[in-house]
Amino acid sequence: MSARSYGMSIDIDKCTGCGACMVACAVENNVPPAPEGVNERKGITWIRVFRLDNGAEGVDRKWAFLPMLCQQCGENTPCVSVCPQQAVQLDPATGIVGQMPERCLGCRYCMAACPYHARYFNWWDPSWPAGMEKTLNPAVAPRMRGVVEKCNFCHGRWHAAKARAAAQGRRDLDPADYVPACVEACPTSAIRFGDLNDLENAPERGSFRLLEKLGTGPKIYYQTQRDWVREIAAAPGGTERAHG
Amino acid sequence: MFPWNYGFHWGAVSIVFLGAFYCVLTVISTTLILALRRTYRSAAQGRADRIRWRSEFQELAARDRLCRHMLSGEFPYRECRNAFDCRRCEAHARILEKRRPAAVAETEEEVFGMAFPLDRLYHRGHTSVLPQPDGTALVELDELGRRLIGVPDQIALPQPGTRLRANGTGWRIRKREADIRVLAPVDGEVVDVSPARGGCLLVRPAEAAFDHLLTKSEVRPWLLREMERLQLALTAQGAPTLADGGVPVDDILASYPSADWDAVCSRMFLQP
Amino acid sequence: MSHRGTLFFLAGALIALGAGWAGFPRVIYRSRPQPVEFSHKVHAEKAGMKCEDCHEIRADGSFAGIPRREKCAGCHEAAMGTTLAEKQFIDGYVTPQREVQWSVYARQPENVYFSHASHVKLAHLECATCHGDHGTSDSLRPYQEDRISGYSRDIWRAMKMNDCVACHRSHGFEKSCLDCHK
Amino acid sequence: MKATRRDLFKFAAGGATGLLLTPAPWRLVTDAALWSENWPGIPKPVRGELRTRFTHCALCPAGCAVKARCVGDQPISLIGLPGKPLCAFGLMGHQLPYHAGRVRQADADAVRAVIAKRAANETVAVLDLRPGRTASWTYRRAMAALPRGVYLAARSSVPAVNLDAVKIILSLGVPVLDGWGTPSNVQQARSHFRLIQAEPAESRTALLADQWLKIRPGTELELVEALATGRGGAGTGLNEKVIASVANELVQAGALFLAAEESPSVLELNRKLGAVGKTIVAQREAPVPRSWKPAPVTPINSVPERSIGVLLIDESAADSYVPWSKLEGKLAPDALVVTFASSQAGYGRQAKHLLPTAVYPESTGDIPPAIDSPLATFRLTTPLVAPPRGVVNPAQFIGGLAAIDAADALRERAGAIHAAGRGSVCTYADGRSIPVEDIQPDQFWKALNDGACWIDEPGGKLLPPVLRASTPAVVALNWEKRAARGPMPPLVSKLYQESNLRVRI
Amino acid sequence: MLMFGLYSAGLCLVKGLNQTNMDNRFAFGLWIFLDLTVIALGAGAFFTGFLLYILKVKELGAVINSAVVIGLVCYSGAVAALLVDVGQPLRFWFTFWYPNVHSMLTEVTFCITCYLTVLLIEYVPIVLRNRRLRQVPSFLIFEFELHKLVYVLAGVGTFLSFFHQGSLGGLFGVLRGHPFAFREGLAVWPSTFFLFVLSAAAAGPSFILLTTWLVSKISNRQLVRPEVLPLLGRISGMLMIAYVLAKTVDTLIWINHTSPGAGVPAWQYYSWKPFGTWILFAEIVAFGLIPALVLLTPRLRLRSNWLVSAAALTCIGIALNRFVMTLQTLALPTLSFDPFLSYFPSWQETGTFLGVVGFGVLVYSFSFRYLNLFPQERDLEQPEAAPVREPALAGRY
Repeated sequence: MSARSYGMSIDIDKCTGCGACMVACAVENNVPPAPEGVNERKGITWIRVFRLDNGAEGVDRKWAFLPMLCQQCGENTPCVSVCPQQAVQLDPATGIVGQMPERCLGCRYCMAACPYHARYFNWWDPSWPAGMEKTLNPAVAPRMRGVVEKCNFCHGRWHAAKARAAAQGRRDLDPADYVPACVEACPTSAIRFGDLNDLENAPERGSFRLLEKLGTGPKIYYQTQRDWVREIAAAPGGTERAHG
Repeated sequence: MFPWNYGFHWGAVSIVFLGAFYCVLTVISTTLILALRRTYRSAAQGRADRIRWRSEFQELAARDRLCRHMLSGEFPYRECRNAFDCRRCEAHARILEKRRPAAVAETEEEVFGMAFPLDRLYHRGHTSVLPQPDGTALVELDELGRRLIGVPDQIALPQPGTRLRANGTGWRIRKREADIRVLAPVDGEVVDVSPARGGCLLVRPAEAAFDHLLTKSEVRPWLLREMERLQLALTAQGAPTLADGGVPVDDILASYPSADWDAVCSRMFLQP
Repeated sequence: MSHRGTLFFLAGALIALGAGWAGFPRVIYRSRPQPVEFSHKVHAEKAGMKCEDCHEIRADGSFAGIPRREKCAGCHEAAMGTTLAEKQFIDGYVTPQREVQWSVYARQPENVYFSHASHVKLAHLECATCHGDHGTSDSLRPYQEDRISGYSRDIWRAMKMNDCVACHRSHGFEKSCLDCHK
Repeated sequence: MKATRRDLFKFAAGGATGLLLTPAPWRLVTDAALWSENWPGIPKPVRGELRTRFTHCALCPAGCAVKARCVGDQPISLIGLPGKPLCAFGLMGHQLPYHAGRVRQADADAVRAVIAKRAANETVAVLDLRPGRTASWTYRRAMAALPRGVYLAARSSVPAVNLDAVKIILSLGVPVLDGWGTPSNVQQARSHFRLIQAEPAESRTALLADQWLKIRPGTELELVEALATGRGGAGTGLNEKVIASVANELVQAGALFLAAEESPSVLELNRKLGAVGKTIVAQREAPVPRSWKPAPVTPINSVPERSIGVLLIDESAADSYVPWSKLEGKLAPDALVVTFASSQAGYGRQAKHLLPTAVYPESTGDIPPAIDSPLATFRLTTPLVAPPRGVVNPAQFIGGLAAIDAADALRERAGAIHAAGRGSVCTYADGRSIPVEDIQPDQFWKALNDGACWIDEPGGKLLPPVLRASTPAVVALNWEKRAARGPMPPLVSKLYQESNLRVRI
Repeated sequence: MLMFGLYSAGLCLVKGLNQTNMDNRFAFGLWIFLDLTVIALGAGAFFTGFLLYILKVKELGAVINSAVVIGLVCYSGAVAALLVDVGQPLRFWFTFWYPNVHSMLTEVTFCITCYLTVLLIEYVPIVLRNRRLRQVPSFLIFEFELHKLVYVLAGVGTFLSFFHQGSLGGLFGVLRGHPFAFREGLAVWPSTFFLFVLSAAAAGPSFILLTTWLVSKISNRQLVRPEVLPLLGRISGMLMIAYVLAKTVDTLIWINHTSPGAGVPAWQYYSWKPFGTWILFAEIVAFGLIPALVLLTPRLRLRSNWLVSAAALTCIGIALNRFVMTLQTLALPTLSFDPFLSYFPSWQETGTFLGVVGFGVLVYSFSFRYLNLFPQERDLEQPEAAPVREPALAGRY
């Protein structure tokens, strides 16, 4: 099986910020609903849609929505090297940055290292309303309190796809079998997913990545036709307009 | 941590890192083991007493470590380097040669009304040694020592036959909170003991050389010095100073009920 | 005096050793019998069945695991043999339509992903490679689970992560944690 | 020999050393770490065979087709069909039954007895918050059968919007892009209509609209007047030029004009703009058995004050609601209000009795055609999960009051549809679409239950809707507004709490 | 205080870290910041040991015991806080069992653990010097023998400290994701590695100086010879000046090269109130250069209030530097659309740390009461009493 490098290309202009991806992700990956008193700073959303605006006031205020998930950095991945006990790993076969909750010590060094804030810590014990644990996805193990978790491109689905392939005696999986939940759920198909080595998935011209200059080689590509969006999204280091 | 642990990679970094780690561990553990082995050895050779005296001597305040020849004015300032064991002190030997025999052979010093017969030798830990004709020596507290302790609550004397070591423990005296180890003035074997006068031992000395002990003309300046120390110790305890020129009462302790006697005695009997 | 001391030392050491090696395993494992007497041997030999006849791999590659009641009832709707065990099984489960609460010896921790499909269909492993002679055992030994971690003792026997890793290493299939963890 | 303290020390030391040479301490350390993997309270997901089942989402009238991934019989995730996505709310639908605030128990029989007693000589009214269902028909039949039964529909008429014909939409606070129509339809149509959103709040639709008229709260109707007459509108806070240009634009494009609340002037304006009959058309309903004798739809306004003795409110599936203030006046002094709902959040606050109902995806029923579908449709929502014991089926309950057995109403209606022989049924499992006349009634019924949708054939002239100007202000609920009144799946915390993507209304 | 600390720590352990005000952005909070500070201040132990036993600076014998105790207190406290800080304390040993040798944190963990052991061993002789314990001959001898080997431990300690103090700096220097903290450096170590070593070495003596001064004020006893403290001051000052220079160079490189290289002009970091450029100034000049100069000026050094305040400034400066490295780094946004956040510790966090401090004070004061932390003290008792006059009657000749 040749080494793959899974990635996404996200069309910011298509995103309506409906949140379907966030929900689908939480459902797929057994992310528990927030207990009382959780805010956006302690919440767990493997994919999170950010609101950008062009800074203008009133009716000529323009908005854009930018889905943000683990960027699966391919080159000197910040979170991998810092983990003291090899709980984070860049899978050479898939290019997916994996997080191992059962190995994680919960030191949160990786979160400090991640420039995209795409890693989330289980501040609470995971808890579902009575009965709801029946709806959990058996392909993903629920995490325990005190560990870090993050997007891994719906690895449960990757397993399933491989198992299906294996059942048919194939080693390499059928791309149609492996689609992350957010991609599947996006109503406007703003998110495209695939092996970046394949031509049809190769990022289009004019697409950009976040904080490219850090040299972490993220594998999530963004497109937009709107200049102000590109301007903001591409610029590093919170600009004044990001207040609030 | 070990090559057989999951996730271990033979890499330069791993080898260097873990190598360093194990080196450190080895060094630390060897140090400990070494210390332990030496301890065991020393203990087996019964060097406890000597070591105790050595380390305790270091613990003494510099002021209490002065050389006897400084006391007797032969040096402006000199700290003893041999833990009060002049037998190995070449400076001491030299001086003895230089020294003129004392003009008048006094028979008894009297300091502050305390009798210090000069027919005997004095140890800085306030014991006196009176050589007997039969070659044994009578070891007992000197006047000041006795007065310090007064009537002891309890005396623990060594069994006859016990080997004493100079500056090692001679016998123990309990008085109120004070638990005093009286330093043995000479090496030797205990022949006979008696609890009288704060305890006295009859000792057959290992060697007849007593020149680490204070004699004759050294006694007075030493005692003056000791009185100073006593006074200092007492004032340190916030006790009223000795009445100037006053003669120490028989039981000094009794007259200073407030004083932390453990501290005073340990100071006077050369225990830190 | 000194060897008196050593005597005590040795005594302590011996008692501790005994407790640690002999007593501890008894304490740490909670043992419970399987609900139904079942003999793989009988099914394999008398009925001439193969493992996959009951433990099948579904079309989507997932593994069915221990067959459910219906499957057993397929043959044992009425008693086929004369054994007490079968009778009890039929009266206790088939007729009242109760599911059997088996305890799975080889149940891996929740965070482990194991695909029978890829091991059996692609790597062509024999069941015995991991499950040993379980398939030919005549009776079900009691299920032992660790009181603290709640994991089956058999994992520690032959299905530890190190065992998986050893094999994967030798075949060069050691890619990443997420290959086998979920 | 007697043991001294020293010996005890030796003994302990020996014990410690010995213990270190046994597996015990190491095993305990390991186990402690393993224990932290399955900490008490970390649930173990149920394993089992993965199956796929189809149904329709009953959360809003869009009634999107749902493909449910189930372990055994338990749905673990919902997803739309290719090209027919679900909204965020729909994706969480399968968690709705586990909402914390859900009411599960009530003594239905006692309530039934009380109602039956009073029904004899008092006015019984049913308020239907989702008209056009088979259940609605049951209510109407029941009310017709009762001596003094009144059927109140939340919305006097259900106009349909023909999005294909729309060139420009001016919406007064209608969440056009956010839970109003069928997501997929709106999505496709979006490319060819221009959206002007007049709304005080910075809603999602406002953000995504082509033009956003940020009007002052409560000045919607003033804006309507201004647009209709070309005068005034200063109160809205917009300047004349903007209003003029918008009005002009509307006139030119023959725009569709939507409002969150029905009101005469809105209809008037729509007529004036020529939207009525072109883009706003009458909602077509699927055929119903001839044998069904429905009571008329009574506009709430025309109900005499203090006349209703028993008011039954079906909140089990609500698309819109009538403000309580509008209802209060109609109730007799000692009126008995019974609401069918799954939580206290809605009319439960005012009602005397609350009869718990099944929630999607437990409930059985059909979904009226979506607001953006001019064609008649018939779609069942079949339960994916068994409803808890003790829940009441409103249709059967109310039917029962008039001795009408509504258990088979859906089946009967399906029969009627099949008998009419029009249209076709498209099944989701294989994505095929078969004309109705080509299949047998029970095949048809089975197909509908396995996840299929009957769609009337196009053709036929689009009739202008029957619009009564005398309806009270009825607030349309999109799923976001519903959050305020009904249960929401626990996971909405992702959208509202754990990110600031959305803000609660 | 200790009770309260234990209580809040217990809360954090039982209920989980939701008790704290840390969040996904502020993955590190008060604890890490203070741990870093405390460890930096505890560096006195290793550095004094190094000077005394390796470089044979005899005068420091006066404070070595106290230094060791301080070191012990600081490190054990820090480790305790860390154990509360991690999400899964039960898995602490994973770091040793499955170490990722590329992570600075691994290095820190290993070194600190080893060093803590070393400190403990160094602490043993000090304990055994207690008069009661000394009555047991084997203790006495062990202490004596161990003390003869202590220079080995001092050496090891120096080695370990050098690395973990450095790695603590490296911890942030390697954060490629945070251009504010990211630094290039030699081989695997970013420049912050060496800066931290230097600064810790500089702060250590200052802190010992402070504590010694404080203790002698509180117990109003003279503990060490008057020349010892200025000596400590001088050492601290020299290191400090070196540190300030290095820091300045490093900052310049970072502003002009590293940070722009990562696509962020350095001014941006300081455009967020309250973290203006003043913080840079404070770090380098106010709490760096100035105390260094004071400590290096013999005349000022000899004035105890100057000396002490300069030492205090130094310690504050180091604390400030640690604060900047931990909290400011995390507070600054990296993406254009994420906000600048601020963080205030919850009472549980504060409580836990107060507990640690309480523990420290307790251990130190106990050691001070029962052990001989300042060997010179005996020699420095109050003025000699007037020499005793011998009574006239005694003077016969």
